[in-house]
Amino acid sequence: MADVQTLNTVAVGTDPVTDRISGPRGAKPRPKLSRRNIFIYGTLIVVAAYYLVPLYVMVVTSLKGMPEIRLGNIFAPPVDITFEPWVKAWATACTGLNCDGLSRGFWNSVQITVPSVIFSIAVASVNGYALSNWRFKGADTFFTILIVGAFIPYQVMIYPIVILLREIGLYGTLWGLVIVHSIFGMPILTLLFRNYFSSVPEELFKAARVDGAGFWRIYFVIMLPMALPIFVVAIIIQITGVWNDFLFGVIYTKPDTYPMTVQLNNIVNSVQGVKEYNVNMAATILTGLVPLFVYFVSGKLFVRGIAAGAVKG
Amino acid sequence: AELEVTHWWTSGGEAAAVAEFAKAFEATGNTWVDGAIAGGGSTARPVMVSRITGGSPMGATQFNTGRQAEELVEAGLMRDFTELAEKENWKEVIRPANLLEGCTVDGKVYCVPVNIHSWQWLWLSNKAFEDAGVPVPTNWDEFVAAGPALEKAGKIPLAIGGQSWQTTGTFNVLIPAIAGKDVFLKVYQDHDAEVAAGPEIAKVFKAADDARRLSAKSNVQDWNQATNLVITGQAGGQIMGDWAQGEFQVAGQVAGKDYTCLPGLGVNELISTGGDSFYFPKLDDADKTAAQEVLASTMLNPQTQVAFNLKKGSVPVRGDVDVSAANDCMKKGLDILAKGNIIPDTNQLNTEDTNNQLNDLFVEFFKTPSMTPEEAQKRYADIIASAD
Amino acid sequence: MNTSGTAARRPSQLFRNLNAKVASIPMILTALMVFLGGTVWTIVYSFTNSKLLPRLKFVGLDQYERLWSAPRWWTSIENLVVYGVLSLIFSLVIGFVLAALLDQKIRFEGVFRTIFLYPFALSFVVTGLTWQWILNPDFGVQHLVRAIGWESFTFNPLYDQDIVIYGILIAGLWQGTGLVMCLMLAGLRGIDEDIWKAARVDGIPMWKTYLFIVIPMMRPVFITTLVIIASGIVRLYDLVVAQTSGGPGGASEVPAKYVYDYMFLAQNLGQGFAASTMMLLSVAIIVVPWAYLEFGGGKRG
Amino acid sequence: MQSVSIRDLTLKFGALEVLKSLSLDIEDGEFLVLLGPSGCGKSTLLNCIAGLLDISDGQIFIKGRNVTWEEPKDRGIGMVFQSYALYPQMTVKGNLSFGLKTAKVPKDEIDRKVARAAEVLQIEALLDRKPSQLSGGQRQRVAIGRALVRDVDVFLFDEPLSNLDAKLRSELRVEIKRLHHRLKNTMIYVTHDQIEALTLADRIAIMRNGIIQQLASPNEIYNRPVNLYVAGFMGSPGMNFMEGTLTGGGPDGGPQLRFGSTSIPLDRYPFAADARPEKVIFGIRPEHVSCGPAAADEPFSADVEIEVVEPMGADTLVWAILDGKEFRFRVDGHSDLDEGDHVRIGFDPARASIFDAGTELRL
Amino acid sequence: MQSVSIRDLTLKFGALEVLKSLSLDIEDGEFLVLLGPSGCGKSTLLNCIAGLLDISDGQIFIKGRNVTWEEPKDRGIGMVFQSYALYPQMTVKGNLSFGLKTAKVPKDEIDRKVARAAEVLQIEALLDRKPSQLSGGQRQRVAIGRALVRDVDVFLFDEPLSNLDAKLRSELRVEIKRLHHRLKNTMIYVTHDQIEALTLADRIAIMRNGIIQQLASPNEIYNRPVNLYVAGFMGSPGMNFMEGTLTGGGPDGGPQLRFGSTSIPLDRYPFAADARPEKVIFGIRPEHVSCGPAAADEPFSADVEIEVVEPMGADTLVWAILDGKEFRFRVDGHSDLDEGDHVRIGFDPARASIFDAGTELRL
Ligand SMILES: Nc1ncnc2c1ncn2[C@@H]1O[C@H](COP(=O)(O)OP(=O)(O)OP(=O)(O)O)[C@@H](O)[C@H]1O
Ligand SMILES: Nc1ncnc2c1ncn2[C@@H]1O[C@H](COP(=O)(O)OP(=O)(O)OP(=O)(O)O)[C@@H](O)[C@H]1O
Ligand SMILES: [Mg+2]
Ligand SMILES: [Mg+2]
Repeated sequence: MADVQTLNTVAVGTDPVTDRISGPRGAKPRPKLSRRNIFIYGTLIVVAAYYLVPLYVMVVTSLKGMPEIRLGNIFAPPVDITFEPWVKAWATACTGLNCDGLSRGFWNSVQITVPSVIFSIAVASVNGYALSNWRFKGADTFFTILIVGAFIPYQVMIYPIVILLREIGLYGTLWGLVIVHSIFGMPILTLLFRNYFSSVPEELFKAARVDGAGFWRIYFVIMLPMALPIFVVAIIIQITGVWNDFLFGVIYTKPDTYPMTVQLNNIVNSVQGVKEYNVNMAATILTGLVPLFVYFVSGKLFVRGIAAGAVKG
Repeated sequence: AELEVTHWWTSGGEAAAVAEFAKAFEATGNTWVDGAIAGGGSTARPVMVSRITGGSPMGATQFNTGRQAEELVEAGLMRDFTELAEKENWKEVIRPANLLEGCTVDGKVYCVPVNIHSWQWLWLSNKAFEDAGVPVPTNWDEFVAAGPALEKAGKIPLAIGGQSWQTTGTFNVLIPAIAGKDVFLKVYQDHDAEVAAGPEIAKVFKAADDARRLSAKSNVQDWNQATNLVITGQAGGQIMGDWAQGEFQVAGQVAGKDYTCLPGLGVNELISTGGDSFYFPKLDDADKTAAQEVLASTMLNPQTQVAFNLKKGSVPVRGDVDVSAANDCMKKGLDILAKGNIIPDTNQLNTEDTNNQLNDLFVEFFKTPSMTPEEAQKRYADIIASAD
Repeated sequence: MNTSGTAARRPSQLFRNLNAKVASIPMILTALMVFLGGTVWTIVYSFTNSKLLPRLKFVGLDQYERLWSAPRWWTSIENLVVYGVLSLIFSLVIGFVLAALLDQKIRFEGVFRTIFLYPFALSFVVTGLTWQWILNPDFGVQHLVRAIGWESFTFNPLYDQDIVIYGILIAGLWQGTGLVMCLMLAGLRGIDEDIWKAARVDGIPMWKTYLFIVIPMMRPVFITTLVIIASGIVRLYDLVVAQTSGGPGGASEVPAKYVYDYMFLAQNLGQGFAASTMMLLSVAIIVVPWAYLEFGGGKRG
Repeated sequence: MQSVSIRDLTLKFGALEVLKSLSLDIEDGEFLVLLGPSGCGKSTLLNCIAGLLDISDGQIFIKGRNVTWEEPKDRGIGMVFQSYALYPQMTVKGNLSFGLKTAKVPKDEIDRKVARAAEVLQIEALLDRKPSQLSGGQRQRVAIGRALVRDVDVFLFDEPLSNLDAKLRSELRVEIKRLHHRLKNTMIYVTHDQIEALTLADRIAIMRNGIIQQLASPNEIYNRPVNLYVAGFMGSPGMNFMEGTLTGGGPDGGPQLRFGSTSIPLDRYPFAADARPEKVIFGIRPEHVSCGPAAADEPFSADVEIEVVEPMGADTLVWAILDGKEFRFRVDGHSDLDEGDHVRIGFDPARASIFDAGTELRL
Repeated sequence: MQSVSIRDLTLKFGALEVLKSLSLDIEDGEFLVLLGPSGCGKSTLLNCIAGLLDISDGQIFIKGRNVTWEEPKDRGIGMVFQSYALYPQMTVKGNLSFGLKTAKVPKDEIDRKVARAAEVLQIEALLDRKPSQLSGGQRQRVAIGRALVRDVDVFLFDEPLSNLDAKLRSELRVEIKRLHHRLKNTMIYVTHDQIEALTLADRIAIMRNGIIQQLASPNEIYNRPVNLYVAGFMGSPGMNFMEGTLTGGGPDGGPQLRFGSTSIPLDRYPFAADARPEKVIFGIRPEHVSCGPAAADEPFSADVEIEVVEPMGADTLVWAILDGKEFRFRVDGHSDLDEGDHVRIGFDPARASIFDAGTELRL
């Protein structure tokens, strides 16, 4: 730091810079508590607090006993922490005559979610691929209908779909439900994939065609491996949707295949009885754990994936 | 055979009651597959209807006693139980008679009523009146008069949950209590719009106006939260069906000492005979068809009836059973029933469409202080006029 | 010319790219049979007096007359407009601001992102209840503030007809902005670094750069987000039911709930179909021309 | 025999007619370069030949076979794209063998072909790398290799070098030329870089707005452009153009060009057309202009003022003013000319090109 | 006076030291070109000068003022980016005036400045268009204009022409040069295109791995590169290199270079360093090689076999084999050489460069 003069190697110094030694040097000091940082972190923390309040209330409530809840202070931390409600929500809460809590629905939910997510994403990704790379006459019209379909309230479609499934003989089967989820996931997912595949350089697709690959081979060997990030995005959206679905789950299944949300609904919505809020809260958090887990493990890919897909939309 | 039974009884007491059915049914060598769906009829009914129309019906399903399943019956999707009814002589044993009438279409019996619930109860918190320094009222008028005192003591005079069916229920309880049984039947059975627009109903709307004023401060949603206000003495009273009793019991309260119940609001001691019935969709499987018959018969079996209704807190549909285990308030009800002071439930008289329109109207009326009783009555009369 | 004689005829267009067409069958079927078919079916039955079951007993425009004379329908529409406009604006604004903040190369980005996103994973049934509690004057925020000593503090959106829709909005935003934030963040990451540098050299303040340069550049992201938010708004149902059941006094009714209630609670399918037809019609009026411009017209990507 | 033959090809995107009834015959083993400005339809034409675009009208023949409606894979073509279009998730080997695997070629034959292509392109050491681990030049060679392994009759190159920097470009240019010598396949090569066009082509097709302006050898195109457009397009820096009038009688009686106060004798100019319009445009390339003492010996010479001097290493480009108009010429790299200097320049009009100002065609 | 002065600049990205204690003084009004391969740190240096990157150590002075910690907008610089970085949704006019508006410059002054910049850059007719409606060259001019309107002391250009095609590039190159003549601002210009560097620069700084290898005039750099790297980097096609041994006594007693069976007399070579290592690398540029009859007159001449001939319009590049090694040289555009021919070539070793094979420095 001391001997700066020697660095004046390129000999041009007719006009010595006056504050050469004394002036600022090196990285500009950035105080940790700059106005900018206070603003950014302040805002983020305040907003994060707003986002966390309901979670706090839910967790705190789920750890209280009912008498404590009756006291009515939802923000107070639990005096006697009890895990009873969690155990009950998971294992012993009753739904009608079946007193095994959410645990029973858990596997059903997994069994419903896995094929529904796989199938709906498979269909939507092929759609997106066909729409962006193999545009045929009328494809845009179908896609427009699909996008409008994204706006139809689910309830309106219940009867037509009941009729449809009845006619093709899939009503009440797991495949029926998988089809329903695929239908309702199709608009948004197709949009997502279409935009993603459109951002893949067209040359790649052309090169594969010249190389002799057909529709499916290009899809499986070329496109699919490149679209992994967007698949993660789709999986997140679809798992959240399917896992939390109640309406279709209850209408298109039977009691022994009810998903977890039906159990959750039953625990939470017992109208003519005493509400066990602590159990409700525990049940909700338990039900949300699977999607939350998926968010955690794929957080990074989520942002990257959408970036790839949406930027060129 | 295995028989799937769908219903919306999911709370503790209800589930215990259903368990009685299941137990009795399984004793006959069949299997009860429980298909409970919580969230009340509004959540459960679309599921049931979808499944029945979708061709994947359950073995048996609950509906409220009344007209909810009418069209399913007309569409030929429900099983006809006339033969069994005649064999087991349901006409005689089921009482009051209008219960079975609700199950009868074109002279054929399509369902099994299993219990009687009545709406016409005013539940009062003794502690609240004590705190306010006024005696516990014995009828609606006294209750209205005590309102200001309760308010002064920082209480909510009348607790009504925010959900629409509770306000409609409250109003429908006021009709027979204020205007009497005949007017009630004229309006809801005959859909007489003139009466609905007439002075008798105007009185009811006046009372409803009072109720609206008294309940202005209640800010809970669920009915049991409202009941909880009464239990804890934060509210003076609540108009609610006999199922509210379960809440008082769970809270360890004693009728007469901690709380008071006034059937028919203490004015006209009438109770309605609503309740639940079971319908049996047509099935292909012969075993299951046979099992349906067994289940229907089991549900009406005297022992099952008692066991079920004691747990459920409702009244058995058979007169020939022993109900000595019932509590005070239920006994009051049984007395009234025995006297024949009964009215049909609105579910039996109105279509769900009409009920729903009424819900919309009353919920608006109760939460909109600027809406005059006259205005509301006019819309009320319109709904009655268009009802079928 | 040795080749000119053998002119080939254009083969049938139907069988070109056959695989693509075959693969699109699920989409075509869904579009035609479910969305289009279902819509037509709904419209047809909206002219009947179907009650519990769909029946072809035509009653002309009766259902529509009743619909438009129902005060509840009007309230529903008003609420949807208020909620829709505010939710759209706030979702986009909050989502964008959060994304912009997270994009400042901050620490713990992953933690904040997860916090903002987690509500998306929870079902409405109980989050509605939780918000109902938090906004309940007797044991929620109002209670808390009063307990601290501000006795006159009033904040009870769910129990005041005039502002109940804002109470729902608060919870709706809580639930939905996380996803918007994620989409926006992704969009921001796609902006050319040089644009930022150019703006800095030009001496343009950060907020101006966002407002006049970055946001207009993020049009495609905004469109994707818009479709997702808007479809959520039109379908708004669960949240209202969970929080207020449409109360107090029907002040928070929304069209989707009207449809549901009439179809399943009132067992008046015709009325429900009429209501949903109106909803679809208004959506179609807005979406179809836009979708055609956006996705049709032959431009790729 | 013609290797590729295009008859009356028309291609429309919606209402936009990109290729307008275009016909073109390419000999077997020929190296044809398509040259033209951005957006003139070069890629479109290549895509049509490859079968990647559905044509609106016309016929395409490859090796005498009508392939107008055949799938790309059945046409016997290999294509190399501007952006390489390597499959990012596959290794170099995977990229090379993908097409063969698709065609169900036996495994040992695939290995043999890949090995041979890798040897030709000197990428043996890279076979197990992913494209992201390669430099631009290496990627380009892999992209060429992908076409190479498939034993095709016709190679299509779509601006294969335009993403590379100058040094790499000149290296790969030579490699492609060597490849052509060895394989003797037909090659159609799109570029908008003239150096590439001039160095590689047997014949060049200059395109503009979907129409071929001139199809001829590089030398012909460079020295005898058929119209003003081709003349202006070829050469960098471009030809000097001067608008003037054509007069019959000069001091020595021959034809002359007059512009401003200058007149250029055209006795030595080999007029190709019979027409003698009055308004013409005279063009002379910068490298055909000499300067200093040598200029005086030329049939035409004049004094100019130097405006800008651009040393370009090997030689220097000088921007000067001739009779009020900009005039460029090239001199040796060691020139000591400076801005503001006045020098004498001269050229031989026989090396010039003259165009009708109206029709823009060469005279 | 120095316009920009950089002292000891170090910049690290995490552990990666991209610029290594770099010092540089740029005169007022000078046109300095930074030249170097991809990834050598050119853009990074420019960003440091602009204040867009926080430096790790060192100081930066502009017009004698220490601006090390100042904001970009206060440094009196204008910057033009490789990707233009135009604001896509604003018109050209909006792009030009946005910065001024933000600085609250009065409206009529904005109009004046925009009009002047538009005139200088000849984009008056485009003022109301959006960037997407412009061609590459027009966009580039707008990007320059955006820096121009701000009346800055120093212009920074980051590869402004590398996205353009050759024709446009050469045109814009001249335009930038003219601009410099007119404005006389200091300009720092990054590129990896040598033609650009040679034609534009007053001085060139050749960078490699964050270190400046040579800072000198284009002529000096081209003809007297300080080390092997600079020699190899400059020139396209590159210098011919031959590794050989340096011997003291030839037939005529002077120093000689031997490689293979060839020996080159070095009497005329102006040795700059005193060292005489044994192993050296001899370099000669293709354009300094003559061919045919002229070759015989050169101090050194030899016979070569021609491998490839690349006509490049104005001249032709020949790839030949000299003593088993590849050897390139340039001949006239009208050359009639053909592949397989044997010709005599020759050059003057005075024009060559010789490097120590160990230190790679020029001798
Ligand atoms: N899919 C398309 N839809 C509509 N127009 C298109 C499409 N593809 C290309 N064009 C238009 O066709 C014309 C020719 O495009 P083409 O890609 O063949 O140009 P090019 O000569 O290859 O140019 P470049 O040198 O820039 O690659 C352009 O005007 C372009 O805008
Ligand atoms: N933000 C960054 N983080 C880490 N490393 C970086 C970052 N930006 C640049 N680098 C690295 O610094 C080095 C110099 O990059 P720079 O962009 O200055 O190169 P350049 O000389 O401009 O190259 P080019 O000619 O390709 O533009 C490269 O190795 C690059 O990978
Ligand atoms: Mg192209
Ligand atoms: Mg760079």
